Amino acid sequence: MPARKRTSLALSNEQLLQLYEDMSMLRAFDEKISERCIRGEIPGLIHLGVGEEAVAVGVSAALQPQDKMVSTHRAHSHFLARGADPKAFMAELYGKATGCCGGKAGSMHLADLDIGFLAANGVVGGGLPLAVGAALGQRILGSDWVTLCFFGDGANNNGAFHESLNLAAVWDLPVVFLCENNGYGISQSIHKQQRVANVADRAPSYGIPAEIIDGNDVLEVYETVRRAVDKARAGGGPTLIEAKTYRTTGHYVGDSESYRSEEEVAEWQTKDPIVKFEKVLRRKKLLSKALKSEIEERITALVEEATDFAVHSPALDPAAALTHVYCEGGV
Amino acid sequence: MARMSYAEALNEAHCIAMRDDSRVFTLGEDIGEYGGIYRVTKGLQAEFGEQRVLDTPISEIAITGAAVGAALVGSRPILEIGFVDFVGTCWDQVFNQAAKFSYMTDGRASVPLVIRMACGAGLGYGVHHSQSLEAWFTHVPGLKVVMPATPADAKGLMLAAIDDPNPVVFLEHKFLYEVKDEVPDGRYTVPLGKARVAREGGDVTIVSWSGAVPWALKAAEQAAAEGIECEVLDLRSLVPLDEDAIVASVEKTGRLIVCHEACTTGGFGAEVVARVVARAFDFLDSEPLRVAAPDIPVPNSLALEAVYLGTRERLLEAVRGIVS
Amino acid sequence: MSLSPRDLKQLFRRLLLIRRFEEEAFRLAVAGKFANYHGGMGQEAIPAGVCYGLKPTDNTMITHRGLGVLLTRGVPVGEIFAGLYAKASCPTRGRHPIFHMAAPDLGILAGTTMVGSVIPLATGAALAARIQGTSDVTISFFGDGSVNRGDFHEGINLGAVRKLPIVYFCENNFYAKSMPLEASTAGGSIISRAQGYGLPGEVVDGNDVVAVYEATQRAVARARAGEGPTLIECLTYRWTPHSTAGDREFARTDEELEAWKAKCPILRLRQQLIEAGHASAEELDAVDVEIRHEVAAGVEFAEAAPYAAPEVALENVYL
Amino acid sequence: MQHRKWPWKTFIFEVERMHEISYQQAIIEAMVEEMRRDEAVVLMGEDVGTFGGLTGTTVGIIEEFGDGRVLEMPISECGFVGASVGAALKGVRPIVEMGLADVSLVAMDQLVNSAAKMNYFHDGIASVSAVYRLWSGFRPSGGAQMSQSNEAMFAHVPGLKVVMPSTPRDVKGLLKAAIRDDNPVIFFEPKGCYALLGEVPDDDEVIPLGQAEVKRAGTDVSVIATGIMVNKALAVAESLAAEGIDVEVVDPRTLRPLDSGTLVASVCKTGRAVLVQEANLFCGYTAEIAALLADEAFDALKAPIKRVGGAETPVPLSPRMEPLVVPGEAAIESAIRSVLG
Repeated sequence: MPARKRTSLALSNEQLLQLYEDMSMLRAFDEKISERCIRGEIPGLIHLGVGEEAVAVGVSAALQPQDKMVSTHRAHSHFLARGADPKAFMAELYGKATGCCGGKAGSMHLADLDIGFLAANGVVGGGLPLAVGAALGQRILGSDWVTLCFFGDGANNNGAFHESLNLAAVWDLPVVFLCENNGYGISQSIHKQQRVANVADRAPSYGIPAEIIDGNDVLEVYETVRRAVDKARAGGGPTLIEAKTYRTTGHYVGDSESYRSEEEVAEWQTKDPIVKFEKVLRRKKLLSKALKSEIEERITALVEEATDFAVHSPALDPAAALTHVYCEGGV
Repeated sequence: MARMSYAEALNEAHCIAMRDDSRVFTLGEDIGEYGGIYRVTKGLQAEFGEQRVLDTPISEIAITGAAVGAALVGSRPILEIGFVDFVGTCWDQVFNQAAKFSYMTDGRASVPLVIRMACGAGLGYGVHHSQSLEAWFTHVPGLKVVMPATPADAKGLMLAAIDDPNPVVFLEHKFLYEVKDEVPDGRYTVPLGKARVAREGGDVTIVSWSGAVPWALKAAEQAAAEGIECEVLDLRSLVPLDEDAIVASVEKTGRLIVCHEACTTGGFGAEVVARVVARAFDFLDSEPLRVAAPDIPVPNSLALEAVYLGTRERLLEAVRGIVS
Repeated sequence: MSLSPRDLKQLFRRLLLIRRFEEEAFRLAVAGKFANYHGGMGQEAIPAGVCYGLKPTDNTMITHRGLGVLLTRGVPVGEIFAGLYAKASCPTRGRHPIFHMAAPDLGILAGTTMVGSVIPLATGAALAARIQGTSDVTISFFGDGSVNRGDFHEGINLGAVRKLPIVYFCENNFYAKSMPLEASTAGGSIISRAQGYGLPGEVVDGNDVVAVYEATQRAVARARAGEGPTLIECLTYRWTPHSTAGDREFARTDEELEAWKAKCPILRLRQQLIEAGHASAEELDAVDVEIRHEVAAGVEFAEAAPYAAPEVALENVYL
Repeated sequence: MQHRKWPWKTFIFEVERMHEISYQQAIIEAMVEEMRRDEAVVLMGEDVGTFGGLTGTTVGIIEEFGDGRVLEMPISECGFVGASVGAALKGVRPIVEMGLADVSLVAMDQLVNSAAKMNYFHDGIASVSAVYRLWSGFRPSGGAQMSQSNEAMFAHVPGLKVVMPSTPRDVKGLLKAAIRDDNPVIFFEPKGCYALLGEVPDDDEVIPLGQAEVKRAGTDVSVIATGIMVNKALAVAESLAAEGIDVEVVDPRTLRPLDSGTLVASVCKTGRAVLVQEANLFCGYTAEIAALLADEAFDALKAPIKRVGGAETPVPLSPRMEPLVVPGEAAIESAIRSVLG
């Protein structure tokens, strides 16, 4: 599902339905991954994005093929929404040679330069400077991509956040900082980590325009990001967008979630981005029951196919572990 | 050939690389009109403009990460971090980000980046401007580490480092910046991973690099007067390490001294000794010695700093000792 | 809180002590007597104004340009010169730069050279006061060069979220070595960053020692009352180059320097004292003569002081 | 802590009352006991409150000591490591839970240029009495940024002490010593050791820093191993004993300051040395031990010193790659056989 070229701001009916399908696909993958992780088939520390699908899909819809994306440790949705091959993605989680990174990277280090997905990251805030660099690279190489940088609310108290926004602003670089504010850094709520209520409150410190949006409304995400990306491409410099959203599952698969109440989780489940958008499409008479089940079948097949591909991919040759520590070439 | 200083040779390497390839650019604190702390980037901004010679704010995390990100998307940055002592501030970007992209993407991505830092003591700059921390970088798979001792090597190795698709840590000793010597004209490269025999000799092998090479040559001269012929090896690059050259020399002399400026414990000298003992054990006539700084922070006053730099004087004693 | 004539004369004496010290230190550095000197000439009102009225138990943490704070908090001028000469008879015994010195009894905390790294350290001292239940306040000094460092962001955010008893004091002299403020600091204003941490912020004329004193007292009172940190930005200008290690002056213009010299904090206070009739010109000149002797004696002390024995370098790496 | 019930009177000899707990529980016990003993001791870190810390090692501590002494920090390592140093200068004795050893490198400057050098700056007047606990080393599918063991870098820094205990008893005794030490201590807790069970004395046993321990006496070859590798070395030693090969296993426990005397004595006795670490070999900590032994035990050496360690690669995710990247018992065994010639 390669990223499509978007011209006008308004979306056609066909594109609206695609948003719905993309979100449903992300949800289905995360649920499958959670199940296989608990069964011990998928190794390692896995961070799911259940409940935050509208941000990934809305953002990807606003980008163009040549644009770049930098992600965090919660990268699955960003990676798939950006157009990564689901089979290579699942094979990577399974640690197979057919994975997009040869089975070496895994959930927190996904990367696919062909679709401009530069890096996920194991270090909180580690990606912010990389995104500034990608935007700097655009200027040095005289090309026209914009860089979209995801980060979580947990990163906005980190030195990398401060230095990156300052540098992007003082150099007027084409980068859009997209904060997925799900209210928690593992167990600490945002109010225990900083005294200002919103991440966006910090944008004036760097002279960067900021917007706070409903991260669970895929259209609002799309339109806001689209405007910021177009402005950056036209040389208008960086923008900070804070998308209020919520992860309805734990910080990682197996998280006790002792830090929050069921009521809070239940309340956010009523604002589920997929259910919300389904109502919008129904009102527009775009999503009949038949079409919905057709989409669900398509998605289930896609997930099963990708999972089977991963499960049945040949076992990895351990010797691959010793390869590509360095690139060939050079003197 | 032209006679120029180590700093001027590095400056020339920058000019050649930036003229030849528009993807090459440089960034760092005070490197524009100011020309960098040691004038290595003098005049570059005038020739290549502010868009390719970028003065940055004091934010090592952001500028190092930005250099890595820019390299990821195909440009070829040369980052100046004033002193190696500051690398702690952006260590995550070097250790966890720059060094691992090639591996983590199974060779699909590369980070062609040169990170330049000044190292070494001797100018009374004190605790936070005089350290030698190469042993940190050499322990990180994915990084290459280069430490030239002469102007000619500085130019050749810089051009090779810029061409290299991997992140290269390029450490320049402060004391060497003003050293003048003959430097070939035009573009040439010195291969990474090839040591240089700075002086032939059959009795003792002295392995050294960067600021310690002049000490080794001086000690060898003094020893020669006493009939002891030392072979001085200048490693030039620590990673990749020219292990064969070291072993070949030890097989000839049977005695090994490793001399470096950094603190002894945990210094790069330990790795050199460990490899020689593993590969050339039977050739060793006596225990391999490490002559390096005591394990202390670098004191500020020149009088006390001389204790940290006492390696110079102790090297000759070590040569006499190992021969007897 | 307001300053009596006696206070103003005391402040004048302290400003003059720092100025004459800075002049002498700069001259000696240029003459090659010691390796490198980051002059604070022209910024005297900040150390004098901030530290006047602090309790000895309050902490200060300075950077490479803050020797004035050491002087005004009671470190003998002879010892500071001995420190610059890296001699034995000073708290650092020549082992590390004098601005790293520590004097717990005077509330002077040893800092670090890393621009901006001092801010988390100072925040830690304030955290200790909160843990130990004391009413001590900490003053964290730093320059405009450090406001873009990660440590600035993380340190101040930590102080803010825990409402620690600390005052963050930015000496904005508009240049970080060769980088003018607008070329490095997005948003073009340091004080506007206070709101990003939910803190009150105040811009003060860094050359008006009375204004600096009053702003500090307000912030210290707020901190002592448990209302948390304040960010104060002092606008000032250094009259000497970034350091005496051959830093070429090109970014700063002579006109700009002359304009700031006209706002000299010492001349300003001198006029105030004379016009208000608190002191005569002769009386103030006499103070100047006294101060010059004190500084000259300090230099002599340092010149005569012995260098530390080499073994001193090996001591106290560990306790 | 339940006491063992002895069937008969114990006045015959003083029995060391022991209880069996895990390495992780030993860490919790050490911290709780020290916080009870000394008011100045506080616990700082991310999620160390009710959440119980990244690894569950601070469960229950905030409930006993309150949020005045258990301080939850935002995700800003430079910020709170710097703050821990500043607080230590004023007499606070912080235990800082850094979480992953890989991520602690974000605060490298504060650790190396502030914490390590404050004693030197203060010339004995004030000190940084802080312990930085790092969860280090390999864990299945940890991946490249969560499985590293970076003790070598810290062991190169004058002013820092570096400790890597391998058993429940050692980790408790050494953590108590580290908390009471007036110097900054980087305290490595290998992930592989967390689940190890072992006997730990009930009383207040403090194991001094800088003391190695011979975990298994032997005469044919000295195996010097650190952290989780001590366990693997002991397993190999047992299996080789059946072939009549008598392996001595020495655990340095403290990497800086290193108890070189015990190591040299062992190698002088056996004449053969195998050095084992978890991290990748090049410039790893065992290089320092090898250079030291080559210098001080040269005449006793009957064979080259052999080193065993991780591969020169970042740690890959896939479990299938582990055998090639993570040093195992097979590698130790072949190294022992090679030095025995």
